[in-house]
Amino acid sequence: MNRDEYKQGLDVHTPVFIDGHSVEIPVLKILNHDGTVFPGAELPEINQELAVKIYQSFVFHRVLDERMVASQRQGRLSFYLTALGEEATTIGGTAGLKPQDMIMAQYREQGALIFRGFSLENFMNQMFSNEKDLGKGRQMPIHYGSNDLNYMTVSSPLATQIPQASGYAYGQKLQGLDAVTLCYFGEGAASEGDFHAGLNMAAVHNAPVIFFCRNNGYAISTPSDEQFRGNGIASRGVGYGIKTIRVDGNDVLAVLKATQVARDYAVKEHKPVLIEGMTYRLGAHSTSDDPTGYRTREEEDKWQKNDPVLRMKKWMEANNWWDDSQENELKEQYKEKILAAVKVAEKIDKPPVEDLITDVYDIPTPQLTRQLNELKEHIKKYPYAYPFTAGRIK
Amino acid sequence: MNRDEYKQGLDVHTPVFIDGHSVEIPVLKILNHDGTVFPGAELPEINQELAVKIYQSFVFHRVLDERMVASQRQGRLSFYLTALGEEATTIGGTAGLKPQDMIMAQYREQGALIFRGFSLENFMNQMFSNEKDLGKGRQMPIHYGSNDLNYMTVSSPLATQIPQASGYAYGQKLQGLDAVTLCYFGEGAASEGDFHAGLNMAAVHNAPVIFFCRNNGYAISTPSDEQFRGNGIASRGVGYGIKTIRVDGNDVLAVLKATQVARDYAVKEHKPVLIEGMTYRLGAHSTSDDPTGYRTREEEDKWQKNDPVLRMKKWMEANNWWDDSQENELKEQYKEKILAAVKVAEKIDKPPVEDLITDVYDIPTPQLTRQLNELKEHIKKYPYAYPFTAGRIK
Amino acid sequence: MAQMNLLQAINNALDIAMSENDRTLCFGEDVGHFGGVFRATSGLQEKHGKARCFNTPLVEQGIIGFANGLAAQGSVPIAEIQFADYIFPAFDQIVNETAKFRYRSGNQFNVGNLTIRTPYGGGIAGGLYHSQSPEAYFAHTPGLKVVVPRNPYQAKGLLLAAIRDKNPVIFFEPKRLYRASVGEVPEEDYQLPLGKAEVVKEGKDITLLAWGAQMEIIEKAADLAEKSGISCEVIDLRSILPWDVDTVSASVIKTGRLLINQEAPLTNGFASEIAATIQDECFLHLESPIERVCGMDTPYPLALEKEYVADHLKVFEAIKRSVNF
Amino acid sequence: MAQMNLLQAINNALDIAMSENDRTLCFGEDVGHFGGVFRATSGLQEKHGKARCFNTPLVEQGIIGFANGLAAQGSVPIAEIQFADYIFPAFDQIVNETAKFRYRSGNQFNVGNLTIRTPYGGGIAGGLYHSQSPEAYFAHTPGLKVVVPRNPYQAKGLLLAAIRDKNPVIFFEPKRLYRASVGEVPEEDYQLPLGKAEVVKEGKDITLLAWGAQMEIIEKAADLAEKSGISCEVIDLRSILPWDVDTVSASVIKTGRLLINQEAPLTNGFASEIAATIQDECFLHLESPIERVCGMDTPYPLALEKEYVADHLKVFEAIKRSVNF
Ligand SMILES: Cc1ncc(C[n+]2csc(CCOP(=O)(O)OP(=O)(O)O)c2C)c(N)n1
Ligand SMILES: Cc1ncc(C[n+]2csc(CCOP(=O)(O)OP(=O)(O)O)c2C)c(N)n1
Ligand SMILES: [Mg+2]
Ligand SMILES: [Mg+2]
Repeated sequence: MNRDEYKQGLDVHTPVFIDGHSVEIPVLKILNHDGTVFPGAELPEINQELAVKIYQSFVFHRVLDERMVASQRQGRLSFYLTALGEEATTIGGTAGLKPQDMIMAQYREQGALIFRGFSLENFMNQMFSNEKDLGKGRQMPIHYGSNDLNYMTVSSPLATQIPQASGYAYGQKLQGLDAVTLCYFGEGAASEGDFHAGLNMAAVHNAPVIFFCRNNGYAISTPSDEQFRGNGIASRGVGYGIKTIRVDGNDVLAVLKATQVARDYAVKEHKPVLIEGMTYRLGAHSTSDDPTGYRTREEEDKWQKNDPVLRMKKWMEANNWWDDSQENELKEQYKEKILAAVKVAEKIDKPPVEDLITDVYDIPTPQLTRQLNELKEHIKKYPYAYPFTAGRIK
Repeated sequence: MNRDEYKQGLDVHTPVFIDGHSVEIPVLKILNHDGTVFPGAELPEINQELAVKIYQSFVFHRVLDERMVASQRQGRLSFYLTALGEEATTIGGTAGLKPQDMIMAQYREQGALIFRGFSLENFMNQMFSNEKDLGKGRQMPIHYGSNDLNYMTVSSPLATQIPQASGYAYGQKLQGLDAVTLCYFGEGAASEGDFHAGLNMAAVHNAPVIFFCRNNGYAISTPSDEQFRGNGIASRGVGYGIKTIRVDGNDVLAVLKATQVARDYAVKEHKPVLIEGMTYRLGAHSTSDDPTGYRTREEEDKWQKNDPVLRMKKWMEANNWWDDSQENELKEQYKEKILAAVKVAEKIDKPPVEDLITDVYDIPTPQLTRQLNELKEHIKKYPYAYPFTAGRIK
Repeated sequence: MAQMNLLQAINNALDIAMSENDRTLCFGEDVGHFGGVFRATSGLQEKHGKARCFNTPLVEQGIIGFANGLAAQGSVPIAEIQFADYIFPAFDQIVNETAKFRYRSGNQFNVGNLTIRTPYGGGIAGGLYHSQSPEAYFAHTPGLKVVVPRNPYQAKGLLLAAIRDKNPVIFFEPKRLYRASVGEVPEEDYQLPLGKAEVVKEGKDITLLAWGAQMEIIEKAADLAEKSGISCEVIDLRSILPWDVDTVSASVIKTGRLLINQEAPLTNGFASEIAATIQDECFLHLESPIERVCGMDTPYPLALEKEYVADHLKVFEAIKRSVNF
Repeated sequence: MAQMNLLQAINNALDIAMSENDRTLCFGEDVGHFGGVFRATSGLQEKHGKARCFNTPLVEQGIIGFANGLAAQGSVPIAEIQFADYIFPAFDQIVNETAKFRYRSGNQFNVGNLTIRTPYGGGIAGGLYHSQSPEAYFAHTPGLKVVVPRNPYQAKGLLLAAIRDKNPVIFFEPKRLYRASVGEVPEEDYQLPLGKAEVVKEGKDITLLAWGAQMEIIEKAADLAEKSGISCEVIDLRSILPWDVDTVSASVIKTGRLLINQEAPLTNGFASEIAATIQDECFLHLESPIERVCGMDTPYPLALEKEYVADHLKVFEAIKRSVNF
């Protein structure tokens, strides 16, 4: 916005304050809780095939989350993190993209990878940090990444991916690609300085990036009313001069629609869009967390009734695209596959000792090579102390 | 804002985006260019005494800036920075406070110190970094600070004072003081992550801080339309849920009014306020800068006509509170005093060598004491190389 | 005396500090009602109120900025950074602001009341973002004090000293010992001195020096060495900044050998500073090169954590190398 | 060959890089039309367009975050931080992101194309916030390369190498030499190697080591020493990370003595790392303690800059101390 333009606000001669109430933020809703489409609603581009793909992704996601939490409880896995209740934001959002679009996620977006077809083996190898992990066993479980699927490797420091997404998208634009970057983050992460940096830079440099805030009400134990006092995250988009839309994040068709429209706009206008998906983190923050200490059962129950998967299912059934027997069969199938995959992955070797020093630089420095050689000599002296690697050192 | 509250936005079933146009930001104006008060305008609390004090501060400010730039040109001073054209934001803002209110400034707010009565000697000793400088000659010219006057020492890294101001104000509130913190910053500095952090934290923790953005159109060479795309800085206040007001920053009565009202609100409600003062940096960024390379003469001329000092003068004259002869006499007087003060300050010794290590900690560490002793021995060997201190080492 | 783990000792110190001075505050991400993700601030909000113990928004630069402001105002902020790996967004507030606040104002203002607490270090299968030991990043910053306790007793005494010290202190808590390290801790108030190392065990052939969680590593290595007939003097540095050159020098002058064990990567870690200083201070007394046994020069790994870490076996080998030089 | 000052050499290198590859971008605060506050990017926007050379908003964490994203995407970003003193807001993006990007993804993604340029150092009456030399803060961070040129010829060759290197490089430019250092620079393209020190002058009694603007200090001190009959070998380290241990060791084995001169404060500066490594590598060859002549352990002063700095006289005294040990 040009300086002269915004200066042409109304003149007043007594103090008039503006505040959160000065901006009305509509919420896009397409699917009603009973699975019917709201009268007058504009459906997203969707056909039976896409609908089934989305729904199957939901089913897989739920089974995966459930099985992995169980594995963690059994002590087979060190850590896991479910996305229970907010699957529509990630699966619906990804369904609104093209495969060449880059996704830069926070960590609770396994739905995006599921939709894009990340293999079960890839999931497992990452979580069991074995030598087949694409990330070479270097990050905690759930820090997935896939170059093939244009899904940037997740990094734990929150919000760092937000300005990165702006830069990534700017690069896509300069190359003239038909591609955008979609950047996921939580309403908690949106408090970081990097959020401010990323949104402002995208606005100023006209980067085709879709910022997608999963506003799920909590950042670990911190409820969103101790996180900010504005009207959600959407109200901030206004301040950056970014086109902004709030959607019911548990309405997968609304999420899909918003993302499709946002993508269109971002590609054509080379400008960013902010989507705020209103949802709820139904589960614990992670397997290290227990939410009973900081929120009520009633609150959880309320949101339990607002299940995005169930809502879509009703719509699918009304369309005769889905039924219970299909669902049960699929669930069983996924469950078995996942159990089998866990068993395979947990037996695969840890990465070789050489992987300690690779990828720090493109080529290990002399110092690193020396440190590795010293380590190998050491391991040979004490093989019993380093059972994962001792047997494989030449 | 509570989560349930903001969720009750309008439901829509086709995508509706909000953007910069969704929020109308009125501009508070009290004094017209001809020095008359706008019909219906609510005057701030002001009497002749305060008006004269404000106006005299303006005059002093202009003479000081003019003389110090000249001193810099003559090579007597290493660096200076004027506030030409935006004096109403700092003098008017400070006039709206009480003496016990803390001011945390950026660097272009000498007007605040002038209004609060920082002595000419203190200004000079800082700029000439001599041993009488309250800051002990450690910072570049214009980095003033005064504990007595509740003016926090200026620090060059931009925006760092913003979250600090939130914390300072929170402390004032906890102590139950009748005091607020006023935090000045430029529209450029508002791009920093610390701006986001500071405003959000003040909102969440209900800190009585007045954020005062001097939107003067430039950050060194960068015009504000390459700095952000929102509707100025005020539009961001909405996103934080902070009461926000935009004022004509060249209308000292509007600035005074806004600050008085903001202070009242902040003290009573224990909540932050954001004021955006729309103004223009008429001079160069600093004596190291030359703006002819990045902006037009026409633009400068336009703003030259919007002089805050002249506007107030017309009002003062209409009230019979001021006339030209008073002004000329005062200017001459200030000029002489300043010239004399420069001559005194530049002859005062540099700080003693001991001040190299004081104030790093409350008490110098053994390492620092040793480093100082070694340095003194060294200086004794080569006194000619360290003329400022050699003569004074015992 | 009571049996406490390291978390309880810290919680107890915080409680004492908040009880004695109602201007003392504890805050950070999830620090309030929940008591912090490690529960170090458990119960403090209930006891001292929401105004003095609270959750902050998720913004480390804001937490420290806010804390700097509070400290300048005369309050006594104790800010928690949830993991030391996440202290970097606050780096500017710490290095450019906290550390230089008193100096740049000519002592007109200061943030000496500030304490920053943060869990650091590996050994918890945390990978590269839940395992870092960033003390060296701060050790190059005059104006800060940096402290690392090794057990519950040390933690309580050093933390109380840090909170009351008139300089800003970063207090790194060895998170792998939070529950693992248990010991006798006086229930009453006490302080341990900042800037002073502690000789934990006397010996004559070599000085072993570490801090925080690595203390148990060098103690274990010392035991191994003793079995081979090597007598080790074991020192806990405790304070990284300012550090106790005299105690370390005196020991090295006696033993003629120094080994420093550090969890962080080798290059430009704090062990480098110690080695550089001691080779100067004790040049004529050193019988072998100063050994640094450190993390490798890579990010902290996950699957290969065991191989990566500067464990007691690597220390033991280095002891033999030094003694047999 | 042409006479260029250090700024012109840098500008020339940037122009070559932008001309050879249209995915190369230069950006930062005031970098666009204005050409940067020091004018290092002067003319680049006019020549290469606004899309490739532009002003950014005033947010260092954003500049580097944006640059990380561009680099990951395959563009070649050259980001400017206006003063090295203002690099700290970007510390998290550099230390947690840039440095670990390739490693954490198992080489699926990398930001090797990134170069960060920033003016550093004192001697310009800039006080504590326009004088810092923060190279040591980055030297503790595996995954980064850190380079400091000493003159226009070095600056052009090293900057071109940094831009083309497949790893992220922080390029510290000695701002007090921007206009003061003038020399012959080839107009055509050339590169100088990263990770390699240069023996600037051979000698036999003592090795003097520095980097960047301090090179002229040790050369001046070497001249003084030569007059007293002390023969100095003078080495420019050039790369801080990774650093050339071999060249330095070989020299110290020859001379038996080492002095390191560093602009930054003493404690935990990069001189500490060098001293720690060399006392180990060259233990039996060292005839005196390794000398570190550095800034004092305080923020950088203003009025007393002359007293504070590690000047040639302090170096000269340390040379004599070392030789007469
Ligand atoms: C910079 C940083 N600070 C703190 C953390 C620790 N942390 C991990 S997740 C989390 C909460 C994030 O909440 P939100 O962004 O709302 O995402 P959600 O978990 O709800 O999906 C915190 C504080 C971190 N990973 N990075
Ligand atoms: C963190 C940081 N980055 C960069 C700078 C260099 N710098 C000094 S002033 C300035 C422009 C500030 O503009 P604005 O905030 O609009 O204030 P104005 O000069 O207009 O009063 C810049 C970039 C700095 N001091 N600190
Ligand atoms: Mg959340
Ligand atoms: Mg400005």
